[in-house]
Amino acid sequence: MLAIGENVLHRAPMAFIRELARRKKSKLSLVKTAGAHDIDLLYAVGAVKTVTAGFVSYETVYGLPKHYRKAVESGEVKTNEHACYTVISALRGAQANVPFMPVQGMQYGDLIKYNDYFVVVEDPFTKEPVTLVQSIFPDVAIIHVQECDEQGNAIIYGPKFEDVLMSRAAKRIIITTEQIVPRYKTKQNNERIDIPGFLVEAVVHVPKGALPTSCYKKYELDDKALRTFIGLKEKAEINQFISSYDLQDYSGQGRKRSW
Amino acid sequence: MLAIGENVLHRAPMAFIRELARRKKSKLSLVKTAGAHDIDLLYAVGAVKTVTAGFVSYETVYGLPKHYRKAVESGEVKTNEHACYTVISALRGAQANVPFMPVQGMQYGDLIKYNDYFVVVEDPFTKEPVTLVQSIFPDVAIIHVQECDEQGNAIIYGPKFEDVLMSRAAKRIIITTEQIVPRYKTKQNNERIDIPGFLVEAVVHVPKGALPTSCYKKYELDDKALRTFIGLKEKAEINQFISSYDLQDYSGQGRKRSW
Amino acid sequence: MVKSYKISDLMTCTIADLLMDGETVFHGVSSHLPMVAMQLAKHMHAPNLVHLNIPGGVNPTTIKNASYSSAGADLVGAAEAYFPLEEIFDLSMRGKLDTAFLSGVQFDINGNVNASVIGDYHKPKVRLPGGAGSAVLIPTAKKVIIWRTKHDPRTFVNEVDFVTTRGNIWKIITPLCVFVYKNGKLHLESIHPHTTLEEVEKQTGFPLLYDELTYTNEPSIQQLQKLKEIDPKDYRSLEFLS
Amino acid sequence: MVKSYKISDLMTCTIADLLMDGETVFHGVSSHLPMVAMQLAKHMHAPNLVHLNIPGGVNPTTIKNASYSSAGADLVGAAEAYFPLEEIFDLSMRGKLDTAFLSGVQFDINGNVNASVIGDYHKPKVRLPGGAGSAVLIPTAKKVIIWRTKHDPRTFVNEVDFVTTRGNIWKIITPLCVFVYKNGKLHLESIHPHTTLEEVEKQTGFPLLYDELTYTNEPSIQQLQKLKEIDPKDYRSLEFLS
Repeated sequence: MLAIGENVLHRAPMAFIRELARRKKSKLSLVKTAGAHDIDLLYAVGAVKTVTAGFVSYETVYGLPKHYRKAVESGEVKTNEHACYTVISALRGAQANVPFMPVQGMQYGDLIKYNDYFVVVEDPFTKEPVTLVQSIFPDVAIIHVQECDEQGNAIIYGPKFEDVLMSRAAKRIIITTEQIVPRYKTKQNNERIDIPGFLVEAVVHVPKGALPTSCYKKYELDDKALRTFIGLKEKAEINQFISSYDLQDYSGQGRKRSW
Repeated sequence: MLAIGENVLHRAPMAFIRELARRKKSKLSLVKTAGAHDIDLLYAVGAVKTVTAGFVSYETVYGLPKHYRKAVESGEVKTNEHACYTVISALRGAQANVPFMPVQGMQYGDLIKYNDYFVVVEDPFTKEPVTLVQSIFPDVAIIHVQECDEQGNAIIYGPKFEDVLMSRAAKRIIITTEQIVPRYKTKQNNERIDIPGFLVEAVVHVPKGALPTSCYKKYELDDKALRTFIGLKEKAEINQFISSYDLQDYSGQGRKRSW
Repeated sequence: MVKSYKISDLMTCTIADLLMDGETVFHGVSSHLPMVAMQLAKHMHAPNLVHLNIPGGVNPTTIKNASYSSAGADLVGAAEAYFPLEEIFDLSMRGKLDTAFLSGVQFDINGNVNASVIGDYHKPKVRLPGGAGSAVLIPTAKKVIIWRTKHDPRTFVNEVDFVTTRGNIWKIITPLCVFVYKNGKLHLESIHPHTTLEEVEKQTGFPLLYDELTYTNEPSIQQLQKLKEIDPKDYRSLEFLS
Repeated sequence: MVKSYKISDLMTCTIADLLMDGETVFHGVSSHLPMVAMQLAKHMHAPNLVHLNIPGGVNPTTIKNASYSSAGADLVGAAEAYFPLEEIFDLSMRGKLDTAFLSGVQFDINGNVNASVIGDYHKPKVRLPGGAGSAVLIPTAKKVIIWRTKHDPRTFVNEVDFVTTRGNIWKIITPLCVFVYKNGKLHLESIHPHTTLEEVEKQTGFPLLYDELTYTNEPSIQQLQKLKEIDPKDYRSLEFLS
């Protein structure tokens, strides 16, 4: 199971996502609170088995994620519908390595009736009913950041979304980064480090790795590319769209940590 | 129930603690992961009914908290023994407003047999036994910080210990601060703000408010004062020790937020 | 004097008037209209309103850079403090979120909200984006305001296809009217000046309940002027354009 | 050549030798001796050891300012990154904490640890400081090293007064010997060069189990030199002085 950092149109780890497509990965299980282009692209190339999310859509001006919807509506793949918060709770459960987390609010709707990862039990302390959400244990979290040193000490500027939590919930963490910075620089900002290097398995240098989504302090969303993708229908067109990023996605110096 | 920020010998909100003693508060319920002088002083003046903590002691060179031990051993007051982590879990429960949190590891010892805030149930997903700790809902959290603006936007330098969590778990939050800084300064560091002002009920300006414990970037621990306190036995001596801080504890400009 | 305003202006001002000074108020993604309404309230009668959003910017001083997203980093850059989504959910769970803006695709008279599917849950005819926060925020926020830029019988239905969540709605603002939820039912509270009761009836899939019927207040000159200032590029109309 | 060293030096070096390169290792409050041992290991054979501590300083470059506390802000100031106590506990729960240093006040041959009370639990004769992390870290860390600067029959008892936690101890280092926990029992692994089996027997409240008995390695010259450099003020002896 792959946890994908970032939110809807912002700082999605697209270079990594495209690489999954290039390598023809299939039957992926994805988890994300709120996704858009990342999930839509993986559905477009048929790489996904299930997605666990609270929200899958572009924002207003870009409309709905067609590839995702088509796949779900055809019954090809399964969507595990959550509230965004129950994804967060389930990841918090993984962070603390417990099998479930209690969560408020779900008892008013029917998501708990239709999905077996929710269950209502009696609180042993108060005897009141309480909803539990089963913990979600991602195998890998992929997170794109602005700055990271060679040890994997990563700093996210601007909104962190659920990335820090994902880096604690997943068994393995892969960082893609706009910039590899020297260790003395991350050390100067040691209290600002969001993901300490000892948690990180691999650091990959991928400038512009979030395009066509935005990356705070680096670049804005690429409106044209996004609209192009949304208009595509054929597999060949989609593969060509991905290929158009080949040079850019391989332009960094890939670096691997060895332990 | 009062949650006290900070850890053992560092950045304890001592001016506030002394004020509780001056106002002859009694029957307080305290919660803290690891406490020392703060808890010992409140026990010394007979202000405490129960303490919920994982650890209560000075560190090596200052020995054991005599007043606390005497009170507990006399049976006057109750100590709710936790692992530090189960206090954290119980506060996380309050943060999410759920009645309990599952926690690993406790099943190997007898704390769960002797304390009714732990219970073992069957995980409805896996049918394995799982330990739950009952959530702890503090009425007030008192946290001493280095910098805060008049709106309550607070920045902690150096270790934050469990302070941020406490500020999310408690119903009301009181900040004491070394320095009141202008809003443009906190805004410049907006991503570094640990406690946003809208969560805060009152901000009190108390320079040196953590003494005799340490406050990072401001002052070191006051070894002499701490040793003096530890040597005290009589109530009158203890009251005199507290009085010796009167001027200092009232030297800031008290500021209250009105909403 | 003739005031000229769009439906989005009216909806924005109506929503702004519902917000009180000092409240903590949250909006999510694809939420430009309520975001503008929050800023408007803050600049008019509610200077101490606390504006919360997904990226975590507390009280951003401007929303002018939020051109295509109401969840972007620009809201953090211009903010007083950082308080991200995870924490906002927790805040709501603790009963400390005063007002949440949410949406949905189908609503029925009983206050049921569907943001999940059209058709069968496990084999949907249409897979909707998902309720995002709705399933936990609608029940736990103190007040919930639903805005929806479509008002037709496919949106306000006799019975929702799926109950993503239910109840605890305060108001629903549409291009035609304001509903209020009370005693377990949606009631028509006011209809917008440009429409008629018949039009609302025609566009609503359930029978309209109402006690006393009024017209929704028109935006004031001051509100319209302030809107031009805080939202010069008219983000509040984005949903009507796309 | 005669090597001159204190018991605290021996304990520190013995502990340092147990630590492996690349491991994540945690110490808590009142833990100067293992803190120095971790730094020693890092400077000798384990440069990639990850030093974790309560205030959250990952791999502090120096511990020379930790004069009265092993949980102070100085460890963050000199650190590579910030990873505080809450997160360290979570890490251990996830099975990713390689080695944890913990202590206790009573231990018995069955690996039971008491850090809670002497006497009855609810009406104790002596209220101990509490186990802090022990009750959750001893069961969940991959390896647990207990150090204790007292070795007497009140510490190593026939049966603990209360079981704060039990099992999953790897080694116990005392001023007299090293115990190893295997097959559910504490076994004597080595005795320190300055003592005798009889002395250890006399000071231990339970019968000693051992297969083959060796002397603990003496600190090497290199270790003792490095100790002077990284811990010039001899914090490793603090527990022996107070």
